[in-house]
Amino acid sequence: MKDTVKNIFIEGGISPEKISNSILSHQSKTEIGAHDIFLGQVRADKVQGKTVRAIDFTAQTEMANEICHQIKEATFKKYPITCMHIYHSLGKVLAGEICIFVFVSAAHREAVFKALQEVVDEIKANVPIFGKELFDDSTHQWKENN
Amino acid sequence: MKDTVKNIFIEGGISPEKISNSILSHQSKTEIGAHDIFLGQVRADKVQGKTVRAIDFTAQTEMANEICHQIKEATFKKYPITCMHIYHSLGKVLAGEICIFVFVSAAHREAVFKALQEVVDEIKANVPIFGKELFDDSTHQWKENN
Amino acid sequence: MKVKLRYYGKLVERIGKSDEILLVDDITVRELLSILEKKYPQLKQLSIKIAQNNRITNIDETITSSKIDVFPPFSGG
Amino acid sequence: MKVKLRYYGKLVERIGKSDEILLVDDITVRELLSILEKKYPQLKQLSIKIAQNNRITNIDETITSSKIDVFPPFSGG
Repeated sequence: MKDTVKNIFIEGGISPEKISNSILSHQSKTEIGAHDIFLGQVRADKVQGKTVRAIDFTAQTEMANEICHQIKEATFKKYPITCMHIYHSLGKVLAGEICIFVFVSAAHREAVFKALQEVVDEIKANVPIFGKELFDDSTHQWKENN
Repeated sequence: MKDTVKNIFIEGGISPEKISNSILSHQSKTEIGAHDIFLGQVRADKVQGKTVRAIDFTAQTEMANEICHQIKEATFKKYPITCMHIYHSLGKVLAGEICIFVFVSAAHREAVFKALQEVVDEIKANVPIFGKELFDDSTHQWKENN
Repeated sequence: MKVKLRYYGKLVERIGKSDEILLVDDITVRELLSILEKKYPQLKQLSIKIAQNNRITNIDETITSSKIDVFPPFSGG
Repeated sequence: MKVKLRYYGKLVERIGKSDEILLVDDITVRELLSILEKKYPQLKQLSIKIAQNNRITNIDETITSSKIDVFPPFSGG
């Protein structure tokens, strides 16, 4: 699980079916007792009377995959977890759709809670992905993380 | 959302489809930016050579629903969250199946991470639910939380 | 006062029934626990909780409800 | 040495192109940043990061790769 660099990117919004399939595929791993899932959803933020209708994501995908792989490896070393999966959208994701899906599983809940938060923080801080917020009047602004 | 006492109980294991339907139903709430989902999965623990094949849950359901309602109300007061849903299995849940599903949504991730952990801890500590671990040789032991 | 005690989880096994009627008069939770522990010495090591009206009681509270829940430690989740 | 610079996110807009070739000789990241800020004064307020070989560089590191990524702040998630 921890060896190969995986492609985290999914074109467009991440479907709820993708998430349920991912959960289903863990039911054979009966050493798992706790899953923690983070989902980021595109907000229809209002900025000076305009409303965000989508975010268009671009990335240095090769480096992004590499950094996510490093984040995974470090987290497996730090916490007694069984599985970790990271997915991020590329291209246009409409308001209300899911653009990031991070899934951590372990025997016990303490590890998944701690690991998931750290991983999400690290993805936001260290992975070269760029979000362009598209407004309903065809203007845009660049998303900023904090 | 916060007013009526809801029934948290689902007969048997909680299906991944239930979870994806729940996610889907939040896509119209475009003020949400972050979801955090906790899932408890029945572990096939080994105890003195025997393996847990299922947990049979019983509860004082009326009180359990009431306490979960109070946990929700308190969490809505404490954190800027948009939605919270709690589901727990009743009856037999096989190893590998989901027996608890807690779903918290908010504009930003800080609130969902904090709220979800606290809610899961409170459910484990304060809700009158009882798990009987069934072994593969037809014996059993009573689950203990820690 | 007639009080219906309902037992849960492993208590049902330890006691051998899931409920029973007790005749008591103006007793506190502490007194009820002491009655139960005399009647069922096998309960002594368990940390039992008593609820009335769907709420965990304080030890010095008076039993006022005719339906009382007797719980072993919770193990949901 | 010929170095291909690739720009990302809002830098593409600010600079007006997504990549370009630069001829440089044994320079550090600090020197590259200074070249870029002279050429594109509009980049000065942005906290730009430079990567080579899919790794964020240190400021005193020498540019050795022929493909360099120039990033604005990240905003994934």
